[in-house]
Amino acid sequence: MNDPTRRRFLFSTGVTSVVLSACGFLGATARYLSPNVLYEPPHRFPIGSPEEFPPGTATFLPEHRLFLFNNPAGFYAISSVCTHLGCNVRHIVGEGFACPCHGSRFDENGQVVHGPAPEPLAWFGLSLSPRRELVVNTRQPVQPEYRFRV
Amino acid sequence: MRTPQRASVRFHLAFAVLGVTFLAIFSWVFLKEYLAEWRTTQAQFDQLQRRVKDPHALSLAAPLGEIQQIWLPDLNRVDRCPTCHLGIDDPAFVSAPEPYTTHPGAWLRTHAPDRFGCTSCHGGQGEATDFRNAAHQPIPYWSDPMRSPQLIEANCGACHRERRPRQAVWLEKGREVIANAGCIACHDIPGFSLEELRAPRLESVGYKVRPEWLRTWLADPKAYLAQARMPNFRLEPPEIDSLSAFLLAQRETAPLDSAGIDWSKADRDRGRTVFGEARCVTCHRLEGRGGTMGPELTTVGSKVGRAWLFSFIKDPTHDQPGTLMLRYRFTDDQIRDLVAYLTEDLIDPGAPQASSEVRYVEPALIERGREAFVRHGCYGCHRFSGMVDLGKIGPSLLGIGDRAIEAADFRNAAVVPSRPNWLFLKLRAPDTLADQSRMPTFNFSEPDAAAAVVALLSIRRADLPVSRVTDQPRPVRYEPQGTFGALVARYRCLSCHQTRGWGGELSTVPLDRIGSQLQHAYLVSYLQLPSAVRVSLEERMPWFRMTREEARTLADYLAGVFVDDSLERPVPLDADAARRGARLYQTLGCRGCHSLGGTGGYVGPDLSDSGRRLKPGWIEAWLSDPGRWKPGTLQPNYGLKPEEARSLTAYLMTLSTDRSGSTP
Amino acid sequence: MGRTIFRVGWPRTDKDRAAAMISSLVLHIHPAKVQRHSLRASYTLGLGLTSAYLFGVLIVTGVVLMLYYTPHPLDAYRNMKDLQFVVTFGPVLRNMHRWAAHAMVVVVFLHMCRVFFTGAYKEPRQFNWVLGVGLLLLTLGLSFTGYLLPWDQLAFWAITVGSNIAGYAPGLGAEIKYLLLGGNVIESGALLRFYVLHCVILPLLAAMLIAMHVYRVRKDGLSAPPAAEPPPIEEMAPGRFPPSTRSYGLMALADRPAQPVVESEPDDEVLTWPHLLYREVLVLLAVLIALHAAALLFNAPLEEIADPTRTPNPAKAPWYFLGLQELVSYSALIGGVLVPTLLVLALVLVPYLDPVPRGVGVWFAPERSRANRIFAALASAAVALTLVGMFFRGPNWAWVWPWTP
Amino acid sequence: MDVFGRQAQEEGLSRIETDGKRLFVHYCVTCHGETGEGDGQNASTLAPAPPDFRASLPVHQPAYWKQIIEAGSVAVGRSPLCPPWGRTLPSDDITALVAYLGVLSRPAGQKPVEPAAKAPASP
Repeated sequence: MNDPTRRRFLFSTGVTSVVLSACGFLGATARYLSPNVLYEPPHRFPIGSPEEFPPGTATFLPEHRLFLFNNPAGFYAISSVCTHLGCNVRHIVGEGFACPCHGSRFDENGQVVHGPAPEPLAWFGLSLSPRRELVVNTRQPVQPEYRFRV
Repeated sequence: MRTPQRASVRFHLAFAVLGVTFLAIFSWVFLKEYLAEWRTTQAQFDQLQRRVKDPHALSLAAPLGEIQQIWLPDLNRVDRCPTCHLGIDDPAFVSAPEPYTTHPGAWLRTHAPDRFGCTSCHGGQGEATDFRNAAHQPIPYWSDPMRSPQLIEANCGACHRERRPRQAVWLEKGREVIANAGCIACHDIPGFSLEELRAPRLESVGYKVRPEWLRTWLADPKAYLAQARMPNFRLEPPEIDSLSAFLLAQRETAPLDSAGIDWSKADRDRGRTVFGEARCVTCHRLEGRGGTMGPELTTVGSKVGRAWLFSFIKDPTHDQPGTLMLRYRFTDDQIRDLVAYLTEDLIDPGAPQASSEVRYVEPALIERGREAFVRHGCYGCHRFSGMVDLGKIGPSLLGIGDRAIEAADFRNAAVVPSRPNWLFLKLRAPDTLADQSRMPTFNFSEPDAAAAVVALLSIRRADLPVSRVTDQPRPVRYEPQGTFGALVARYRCLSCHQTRGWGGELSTVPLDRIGSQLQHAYLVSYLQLPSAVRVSLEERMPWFRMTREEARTLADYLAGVFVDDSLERPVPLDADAARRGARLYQTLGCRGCHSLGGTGGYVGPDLSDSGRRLKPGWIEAWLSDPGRWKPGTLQPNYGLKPEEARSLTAYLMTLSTDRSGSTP
Repeated sequence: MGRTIFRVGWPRTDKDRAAAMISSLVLHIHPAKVQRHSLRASYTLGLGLTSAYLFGVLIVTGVVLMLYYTPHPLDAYRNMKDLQFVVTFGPVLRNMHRWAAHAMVVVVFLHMCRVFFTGAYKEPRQFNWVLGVGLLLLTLGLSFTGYLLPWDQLAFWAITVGSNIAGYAPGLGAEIKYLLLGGNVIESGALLRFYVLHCVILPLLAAMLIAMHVYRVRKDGLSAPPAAEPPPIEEMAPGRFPPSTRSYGLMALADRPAQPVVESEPDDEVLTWPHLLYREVLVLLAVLIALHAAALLFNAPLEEIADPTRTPNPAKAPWYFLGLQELVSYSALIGGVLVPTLLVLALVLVPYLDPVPRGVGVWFAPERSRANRIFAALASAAVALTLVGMFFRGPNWAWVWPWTP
Repeated sequence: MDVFGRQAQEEGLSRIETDGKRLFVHYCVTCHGETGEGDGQNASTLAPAPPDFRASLPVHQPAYWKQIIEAGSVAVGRSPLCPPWGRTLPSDDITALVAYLGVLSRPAGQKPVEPAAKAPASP
């Protein structure tokens, strides 16, 4: 191998390694930035025993940002987060939900009536823990027909 | 001459080598991350769960490949133990090896991991994600390693503050040891109060004890009495001299006058009879038998003076206002005989003889004695007028469970410098840890000291949120007033009986609803002359020799106030039902524990006289659910139907030792 | 592509190389040509460059570490545990930041020694030496303020000791300590102040000083042996900048396009591109490799959570202040105040007090052997005191042998 | 030397067996005796007398013991003298008692088996 070839080979080896390492560095940085554990409320959380929510009531749970309804057919939970820009909607008995920020209106089932909201309010799945507490799972979206019976 | 302006091959070579090295070392960073211990542990678990579970259950299983974390903001804990202990809550893994196995016992049912985490009970470093750093074994720089099985109850005690936590035997025993040893006299200890402390007042001790006894006692209380509660202060002879001089000079309240007593007429045998009839052994030990509420009397004659003892039995509160001792209604002659028996028969032949000559005691010696008294914190236990607000002599034990222990704290280098070891040695032999320890030697047995260590370790520095703590309300002091109150005070009912959670624990019968349990006439006669309902019990109610009026007063009050309305209901008592009840009595095997007319077991009370003793409403309620009225009772719940309970009640109400068959 | 980056395309001729140096903002911190002598590894040892790289590494790792850090006593320690146990690549980054910080203290100190022993601080570089002293102090300050952030026992007590040493400063010592801690005790206020100092104020100052330092190197030229020294200042006309012989204008090359530039030049000068740049890349790689190796092999210490009620025995300041702590242990006033103040003052004044103008660009020039001897004595005294504090002081600050357990 | 650890060893009983022992001492010894020989204080008054566990326990299975504890000795066709505890004690306590009976039925000196290791897999 003559001098220039050798030089080129060595140089490109070095450059390749450095470029690969740089790519690795970018990848590692991206991985580093994505957290592995979260210090935030879990997606499944108990909200209390069913007796705390008497039949025919709608309870707003501000710390979980959801409404819990108990009607004759069973329990159901509707998110209070407006699908437009994330404000908390208000519940108006008999009318549905109204968002104070940009005037979106939803019916009792969280379906959009009018306003800028692009999607209906989310419904969450419910279950009963071994300690007989209602458990909400925000990662379990359900249809508006959903009712949970204890 | 172009070459100098080009980099030479040497540089290209260096560049290539350095570049490749860098790539290699950078790959090592990745390798290290993706070969982390918890990842391989999870991979092995994945293999395991594929064998153990069916595909459906598998799809519901926890996702692998990520760190599992329990975050408990109120406890300031982050536990990542489930990252490796993956089967802990799943019974399918009961036979799996560590770390995948199921948690033994039913503990997780009451202590759900998502609410309590793991380190709350077990200790260890919850943040860690590998075996070593999780502090399964002690590691440097983590002061709270995982608790060994012997110590884990200490962590129960951090939340369970009640004196007798369920299912934590060592903790319960340890708390009892701490309470009984009177640690609270010198240390502030959360959960313990000075009211539990019992020690005689010493303002008039100069009248009470014999000088030669006092010296022996001060030198080593256990030498006089193995059960002595007072610890050994390791006093030097000069201190014993000055302390006894100081104590013997304490003569505030003179004993009641016994000058008119003709001691030559004293009859020790009659005294012994009085001693037996009054059931003194319920509280006082004699030759290894009897209760422990009062001091042992085996050699009391070598300890106290005759005049003082006469006065004390006549009126115990005369110089000991808070004593648990009751005031019998003895005649002076009875007391004389009793005192003669106690002081002449119950002596220690080996005790040093009384030195009769009266010696002059320098005031300076007495003053030095007072200083020693204060220096050793004697006032902590022996409440002493003029010595209030001196403070506790020892440090507060708040946070003792977190106290850092350095190797330098141990003089014996062979001992592992751990917190439990330090506490254990401190309790067993305080003088072996530090030169100048003022803590006295308690001579705790090794199991007692170990239990106390568990209880002490449960006292942590950072307090838990109220919602996490379980406790029992401290009983409120109950002091009845009026005639009834005076009688309760005189006969010290609450030294043994409890009501509203207040009172002694010697008696198994709480007074809360006694008026609804027992018939009035029976109460009156029982108070006047108590007869044993449970023959197997050594500790029986004493014979107070109270008058009929006193007994009536007490019974009236008990029947009127200490009642439970739910028990005051009529039970139909017809003969048919009684016959059915008699059959039930046989088929249920009641005779195994209760005796009737002299036959049967003696675990439970004798039922021969229940028709005159008990109220039917109570019998029925008791039989229906004994545990409700008395947790931990040996009477099992037979699950009787209401009709059966009524039949048995009817039958029991027919039982009477009085042949005439009269009912009140 | 190359043209858009270097304005002259990928440089293939010497002229292009020189033009690239001059027309690129980034590369402009270098002259187009440098003396061969200045490039010798045995002359500079690459120490200034290494400290600059370490500073860069510290900035990069420090910024990403900030994403997982809350400057509050309740959280800071747990953040460290998270970095140690759950953040992907967290341990490596934390270790690298730690070791780079320590290495920077060492390298900056060695750089100062090199500059002194080669007489490189002499005219016209006197002021750059002063900037360098400032950078040394800033390096110590950066390391010291970062020491508290993990909020463990090591950090807490090192800072306790360190800030109390600061309290001995004459006149305003107590006030300095009060301002530094934002109070009288090391608590959340102190942690926040150290955090802001460590992440904002001191790095900004350091970056500014480094810019000035490098700019002056660029303008004054790299130091060189006497043969290439500029004419004495007296010969220059008043009001004119001192002529720079190390820094080439493009005109110097462009004037003579017909002739090969090389042949007309002194033999001891080479083009910055590739000779200097290539060496700089190699040093960078070496520094990175060393840091990664250190970070992979040795974990940054993390002790128990800070506990103000429990003092470790002995409580030691960060290692680079142990010499100072050793002095303070003899006398608070002389050791803690007088000696360090005089030392810093002497360091600042060195270039202005130096009576011998010669001896530049050569290691241990014989004509300045006395100055070298004095400096060597002081530097080794500082090192020796630090080593004593590190290894020969046990519980109760008693003398121990490092090999006895 | 671990002075504390040395003292706190509790007769080599597992946690559940310790619980069982506590319950046995509280509820059972008056008739069955400390070692289960049937020599408790109250035993002399019983006819038929309580059995000697050393002989009777090894013959039967834990499920049988559990049945007797829960429903009384009548449940297996014997005298009614051993009462039913099923409504008094929670099932965890009865499990613990059964575990302690396992200790009593072991020949003396045999090492206790950890519960995790002896329980069969239940897929």
